[in-house]
Amino acid sequence: MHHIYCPYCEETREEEEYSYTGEAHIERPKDPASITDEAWGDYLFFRSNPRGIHHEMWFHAAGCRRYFNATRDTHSYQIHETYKMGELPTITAKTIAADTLAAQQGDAS
Amino acid sequence: MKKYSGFSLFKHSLSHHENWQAAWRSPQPKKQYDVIIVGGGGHGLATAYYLAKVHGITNVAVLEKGYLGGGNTARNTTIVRSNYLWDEASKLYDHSLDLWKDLSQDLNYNVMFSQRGVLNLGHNLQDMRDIERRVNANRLNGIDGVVLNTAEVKEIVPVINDSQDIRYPVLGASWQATGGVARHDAVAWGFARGADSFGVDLIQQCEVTDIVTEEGAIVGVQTTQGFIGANKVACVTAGNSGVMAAMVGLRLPIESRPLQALVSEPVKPIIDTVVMSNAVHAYVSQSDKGDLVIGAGTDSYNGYGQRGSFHVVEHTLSAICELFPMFSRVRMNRAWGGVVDTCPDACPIVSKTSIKGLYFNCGWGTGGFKATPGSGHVFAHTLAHDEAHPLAAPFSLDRFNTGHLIDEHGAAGVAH
Amino acid sequence: MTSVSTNFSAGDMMESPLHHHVAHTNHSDAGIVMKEDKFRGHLNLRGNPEDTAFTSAVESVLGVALPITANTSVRSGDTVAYWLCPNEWLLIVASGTQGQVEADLRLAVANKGADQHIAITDISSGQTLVNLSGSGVAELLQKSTVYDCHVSNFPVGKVVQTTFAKTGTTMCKLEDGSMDLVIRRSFSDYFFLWLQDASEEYGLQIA
Amino acid sequence: MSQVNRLATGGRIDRAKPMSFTFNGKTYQGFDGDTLASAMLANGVGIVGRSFKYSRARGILGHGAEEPNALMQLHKGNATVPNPRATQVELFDGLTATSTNGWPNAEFDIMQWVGIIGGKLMPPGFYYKTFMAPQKMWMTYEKFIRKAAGFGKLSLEPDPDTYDKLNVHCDVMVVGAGPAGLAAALEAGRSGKRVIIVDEQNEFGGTLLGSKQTVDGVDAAAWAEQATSELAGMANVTAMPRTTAFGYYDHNFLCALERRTDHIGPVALAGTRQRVHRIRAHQVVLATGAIERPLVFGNNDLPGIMLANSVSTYINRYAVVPGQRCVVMTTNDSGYQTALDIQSAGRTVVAVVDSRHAPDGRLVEAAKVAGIQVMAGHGVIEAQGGKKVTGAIVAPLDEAGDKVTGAGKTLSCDLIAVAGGWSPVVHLSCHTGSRPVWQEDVAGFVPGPTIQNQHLAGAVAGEYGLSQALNAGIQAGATAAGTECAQVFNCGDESEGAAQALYLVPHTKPISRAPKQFVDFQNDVTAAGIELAAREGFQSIEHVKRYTAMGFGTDQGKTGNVNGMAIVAKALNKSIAETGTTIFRPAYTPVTFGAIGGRDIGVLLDPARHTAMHPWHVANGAEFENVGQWKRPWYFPQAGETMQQTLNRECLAVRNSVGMLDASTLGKIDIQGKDAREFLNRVYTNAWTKLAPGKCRYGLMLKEDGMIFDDGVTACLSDHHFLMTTTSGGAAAVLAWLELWHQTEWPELDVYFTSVTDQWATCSFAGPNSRKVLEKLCTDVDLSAEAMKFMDYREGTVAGIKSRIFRISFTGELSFEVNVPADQGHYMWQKLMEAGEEFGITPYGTESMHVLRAEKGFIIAGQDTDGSMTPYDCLMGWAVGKTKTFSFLGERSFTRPDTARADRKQLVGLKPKDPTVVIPEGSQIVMDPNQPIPMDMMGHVTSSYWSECLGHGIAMGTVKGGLARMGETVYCPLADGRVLAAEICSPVFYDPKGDHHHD
Repeated sequence: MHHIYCPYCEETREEEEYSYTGEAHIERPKDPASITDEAWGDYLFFRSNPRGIHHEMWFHAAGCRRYFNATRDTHSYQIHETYKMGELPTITAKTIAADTLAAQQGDAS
Repeated sequence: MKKYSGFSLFKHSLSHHENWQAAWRSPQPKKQYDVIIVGGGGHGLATAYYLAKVHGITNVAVLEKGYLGGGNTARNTTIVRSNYLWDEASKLYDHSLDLWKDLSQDLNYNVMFSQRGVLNLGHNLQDMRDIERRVNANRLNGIDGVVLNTAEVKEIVPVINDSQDIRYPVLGASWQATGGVARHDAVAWGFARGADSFGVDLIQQCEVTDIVTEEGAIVGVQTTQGFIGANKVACVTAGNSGVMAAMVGLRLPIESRPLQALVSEPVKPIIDTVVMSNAVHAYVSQSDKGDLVIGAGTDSYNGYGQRGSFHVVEHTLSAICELFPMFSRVRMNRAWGGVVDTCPDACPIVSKTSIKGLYFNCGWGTGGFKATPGSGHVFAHTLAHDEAHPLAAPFSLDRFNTGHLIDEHGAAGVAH
Repeated sequence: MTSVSTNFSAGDMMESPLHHHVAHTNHSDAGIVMKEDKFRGHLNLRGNPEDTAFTSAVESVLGVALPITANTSVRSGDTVAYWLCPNEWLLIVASGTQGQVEADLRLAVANKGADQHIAITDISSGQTLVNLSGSGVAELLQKSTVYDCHVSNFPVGKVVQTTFAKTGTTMCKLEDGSMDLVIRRSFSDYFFLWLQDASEEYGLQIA
Repeated sequence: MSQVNRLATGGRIDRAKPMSFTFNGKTYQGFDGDTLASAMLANGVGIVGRSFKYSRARGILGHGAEEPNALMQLHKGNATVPNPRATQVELFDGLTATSTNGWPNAEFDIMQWVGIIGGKLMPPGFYYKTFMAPQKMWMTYEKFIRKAAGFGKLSLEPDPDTYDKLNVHCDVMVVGAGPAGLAAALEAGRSGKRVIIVDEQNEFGGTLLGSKQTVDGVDAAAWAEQATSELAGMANVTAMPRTTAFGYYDHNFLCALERRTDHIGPVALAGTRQRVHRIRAHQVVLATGAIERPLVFGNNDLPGIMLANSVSTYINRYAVVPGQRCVVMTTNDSGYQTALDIQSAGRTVVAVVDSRHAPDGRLVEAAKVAGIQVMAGHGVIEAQGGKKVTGAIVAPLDEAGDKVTGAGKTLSCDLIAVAGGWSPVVHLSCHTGSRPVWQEDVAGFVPGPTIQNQHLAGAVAGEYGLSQALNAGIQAGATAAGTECAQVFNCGDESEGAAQALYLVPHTKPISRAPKQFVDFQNDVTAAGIELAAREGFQSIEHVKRYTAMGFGTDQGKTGNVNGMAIVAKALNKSIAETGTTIFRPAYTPVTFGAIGGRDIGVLLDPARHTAMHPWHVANGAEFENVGQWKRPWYFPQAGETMQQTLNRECLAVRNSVGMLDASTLGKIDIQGKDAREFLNRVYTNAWTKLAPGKCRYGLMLKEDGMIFDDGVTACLSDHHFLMTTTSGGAAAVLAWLELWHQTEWPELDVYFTSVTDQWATCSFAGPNSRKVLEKLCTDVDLSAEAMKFMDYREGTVAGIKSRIFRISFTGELSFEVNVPADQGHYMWQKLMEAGEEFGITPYGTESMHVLRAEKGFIIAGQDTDGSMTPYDCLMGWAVGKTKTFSFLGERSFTRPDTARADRKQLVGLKPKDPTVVIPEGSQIVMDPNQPIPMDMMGHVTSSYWSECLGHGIAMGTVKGGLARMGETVYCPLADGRVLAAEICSPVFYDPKGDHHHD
């Protein structure tokens, strides 16, 4: 049962208020007519679906009715951050890997 | 392989069951195989079994990161049916149903396939139109099915709430008498034992960490037990398919979602058939142990956690109590989740890929268990011939680029 | 054809969403008191909160500044403004004045600058304002909404849009500790059925 | 019958409140404060049930949630509840219980002979190895197997009780009110934080209630009472006994079941029987304790063999000693406490049999001082007895506990108390995906690492001593509440001797030949069965679990799992840490379905949405159809009419005069902003740039895959203001869709969307006389055909109400829609009915609406389309703008190879060859009716009706390449054997030129 911070309502709210709306940062091709069927198919259906850090969209359906993004671990279900539409994540699989590495090195020293 | 029978049981009982042989070997991986199957679930094991049995390809390894049959095979509600809407899907599932009918004998392992019939309920006029459409399509494809009215449903399931004054009354149902349930673990173990008897190596606790290619062609896999070579690698990894694809830089039209199920405490038999309702998201049958086995809807988010959110279970159980008011006093014993690989058209992917020697069999979503023998059978053909089995051809990856989707949401829904 | 006329008295042109549930009580000391504040003017207002031309225009009409902090409200006499999202507010005004308020708002915004991107939508008939009070309200809300309505999390004046049973609501806490809820018209019969059921153990009075 | 095993004094029962109850038809007495189990034991009841597989006699093993045997059928009639454990049922006067298995009864069970004779043929997995031939016979075999299925029975009547839920929130949630939990809650409560503490039992205290220890010098039970009353006095603390936290979900969400009336009677007399608390906590303290492990030896399932800690609890808390002559078998010091308890209750302790060769703790010394015989380095290797234990065979063991090293002797006894060490209750900690880890020094699995805000206190973390638990509790409470605490408890319980880890007591015979050594009592899983599973290659602990059913019972392996896992590990030559544990899932203890469903049943299952005119429809006898959540009038039957007669009447009224439909359910979205047109251009297939104010246009909305998603008419109210309508079921999805594109892709467009579905009530009246009806009520709009054309929109006054008037038609007739604020919808409907009376205005429902639109060939999105139809497939290429500059949603998909195929399924009209026939909707279409099965299906019938005005059946359907097949004959083979022929035609059956609606 996720507990999700809505960056517009500025509060953490229950999962029941939200609906999940898929992978974030998939931009609509600027000129659909000029791209191949394959590229169009990729845009329509193909997803990264990682086991781990995922950037995804949620819709605050029962709240402010804003879409926003979340960086969530699809295995632990930990939500690392939520951020507004148009913004970029500050936490990614890469930054987490770097943090983990740094922590390990810290332990070692 | 020593044959199982009532006689063998009796014989072994005389020696206190001390002399049973292992159902399968636990071999060390060889350096090189003809085919590596990644994923030791029901589909992967069935693929190995049919590769060996039908195509004579036995230099095969099944690599399983955990234990055999430990993923969705172990977690589903075991429903078997073939009453899908579209020709492509119904023919594939019916092929599977045909294999189910003789599977215990074929494997010399009782998979307890029990054709106790499957009801798909309709609760509004559009449901009933869809049911008519689907059953008619099934009938003309030679798949059994009839449309029942409320009274006929009540006759088959006397405990169902047939009141027409409830929020979503039962208006009727489709009935596939040849559908039913099977013992999920036995299916995995039966295929495992069968494949092993042909010489297939079943290697557990062996996680594939990378798929190795050279010049666009498969050369093997990197695993927690070292590198293992093969020119053909078949990924049958269900919810983890996206993870496998990412190893070679591919994306799939798949999202992995939690799907929850639950069982009640065992009670004396009260319901003989499988009852499914897409409209209110509730599916129930009763096991031979007496548990009410109930499937819920998928959670909406991507999740590999093998668990979902409580409100999904709440939703399902309120629907169950509405359909079966006397179930209200029974108690939920255990709830769990699986990771289902859902496709945009609720149909599987049984396909070659852009990388030579790399194959995927995935995307079975919420309904993969029923397809286990059929999926393995057609996929083995695809692997053996490097060309899709005719029944598998419509399920290639390129349908997502051509637009030739086979939209089974109506029939598959969140159905199991 | 002859149709059955349903319960209209002459001149009774208006029916609020909870019209059919007349005042009564099922308990001498009811723990829940429900009062529908009928026919208030409800206006949905959209605009850019960072545009002072817009906010000052609105303030000039309402007499109070729009709440721009999340989940808050401002109140002045019969007028209350709820924050709904960073560019959306619900204005609840005196019954029958919504047309005038809308016109005034449009005029005020236009006067401040021609390019204002705003929207005002009259939704007075589409929803209703319901007040719940009484000793059982806190627990009734626990039965009905996933949001934490405890006083430590829900001070007076706070506005929250959330779930109410299987429908949604916008809630605002009043000075007297009671809760105002905005309920959509088409869900109002369901709302009432739920309320009746959930308040059974406390007693329900329709004021 | 007197309570033979009841002590005269002591315990937490109220001897002044005797209660009678029946078990298996016999009446007994107990006291207030008893559980059903303690009362049965007080009365000397031995056999409480039969085991699942072998039908062996079973007695009570434990005293709480761990009990595997004493499953009851409680109460009668519609109140009956299958399978609760007698150890968790509070006694009340008049309670009735029976065993769930055994025929004719549990005492003299016929099935036991099947177990005795057939047991050898039923090792784990025997099902898989037989009953295969012939395959068809499996269903027959299964019929007999199913006869033995299940424990208790369900009533066939509906549940008389109700259940509800509360959503609760807190800073600190404490699970378990034993010593650690109480200490944690006290500390957190004193900090002023919002605290919830729950415990499954009827009173707080846990092990303190059955203990003779002291806390800071105070009697343990008295300390528990003090702590409980201090908590009760804190306004910020919610303390809930009889409440089981059964599930721990992500982000610190827990579910707890409160049993509100089960201790009072079979059915709640007022209020709800049970309540689920849905708890969102900031911090969670798990103080769930530990469960004592039984010992695995031959015939260890005989009635009279009980957990030692349970024996102590029965003595100290319930004043019941369940035996006269007792042997205690232990692997650690705690068994000595039980021996002391038995002795001080005045019964005989035959011996304490300790597997350790040199036990030396405080309690060991105390037992010796008390004169109790201690047999160190020994084990009970086998129990003797039939329906009850009569003796224990005790033999010397080697130091490791692996082998019997000498001759055994039989100790006569009627009770064997077993103390096999402790298993922390890690269940809840597993629910969020954390794996327990084996901790050698506590000889148990403890909760593993987690990302939840979770704190552990007491025995759950392997801190078994009382002082340890209290001190861990108070620290956990402080940490969870963010405070600091210096308080330290002292219970004088240091100096315990080291425990021995003994998971299987060896026998003189090998496991496979020894008398059955039970591991999981409920599912009859034996050590031999586990060994066999390992032998057969089931080496993963999950495989063993699944092959043997270990841990699959209603107790989820609370007593048996660790012993079983250790036996597996040993069989595989691995450590327990290596083989690991299975994972526990919710629910900790079983939870009533009804409680999880809560109040969302019956009329509250799903909201029924009503329009403003709903009361009128009800009063006028409408039959209703569910459309999404809406209740829409389906048809308005009059006395004596069949449904078809009603439809004929309704349709003819529209065609010949005037009829009226409540169209309020259509979704309505108010769109404002200077870029509204551009936005519409992007989301609709057609062009909106030139639509003038006062005009309406039909629009098709596609998903990006090019398939029809929704449709509706949008009116231009002013240059920057539009009103969009959607299908009744699609409104929310369409609004979310518009917001999605606006918020994520095109935020630069100045446009706002607001739902006004509920704001406007819509009276749609159609027919040649519709203008006349409107003219009677509307005087400020020129409604003439010239002034207000088809697809025009006006604002005006109707019946004195400011209205929005649309001249649009879904019937093919002259038609108007009057939208008024919904407060006035009911009034407007009545006024229009009055005005139309002279024309015979006829209310009609969705079914006639479907017929009328089908006569005109208009589609219903969702009925004639199914998510696989493009506009072109529906012959609606006219609604696709070919020259729009922006590539509207879905356009690109048209040119995909499959979407561009000419032989796609296309929507066409179907005219039955036999004019009297109505082809059933959902019929499949073939070209050759004589083709053998499987037939080539060309499409299907999507809509089909009797058209009274045309005098024949009409249908629409999809046909592959249907457009090029006009005039061809197709066939619908029906299930009843009939084959209906139809001609492919234009779907516009009525008024193809459109004269009527343009009038």
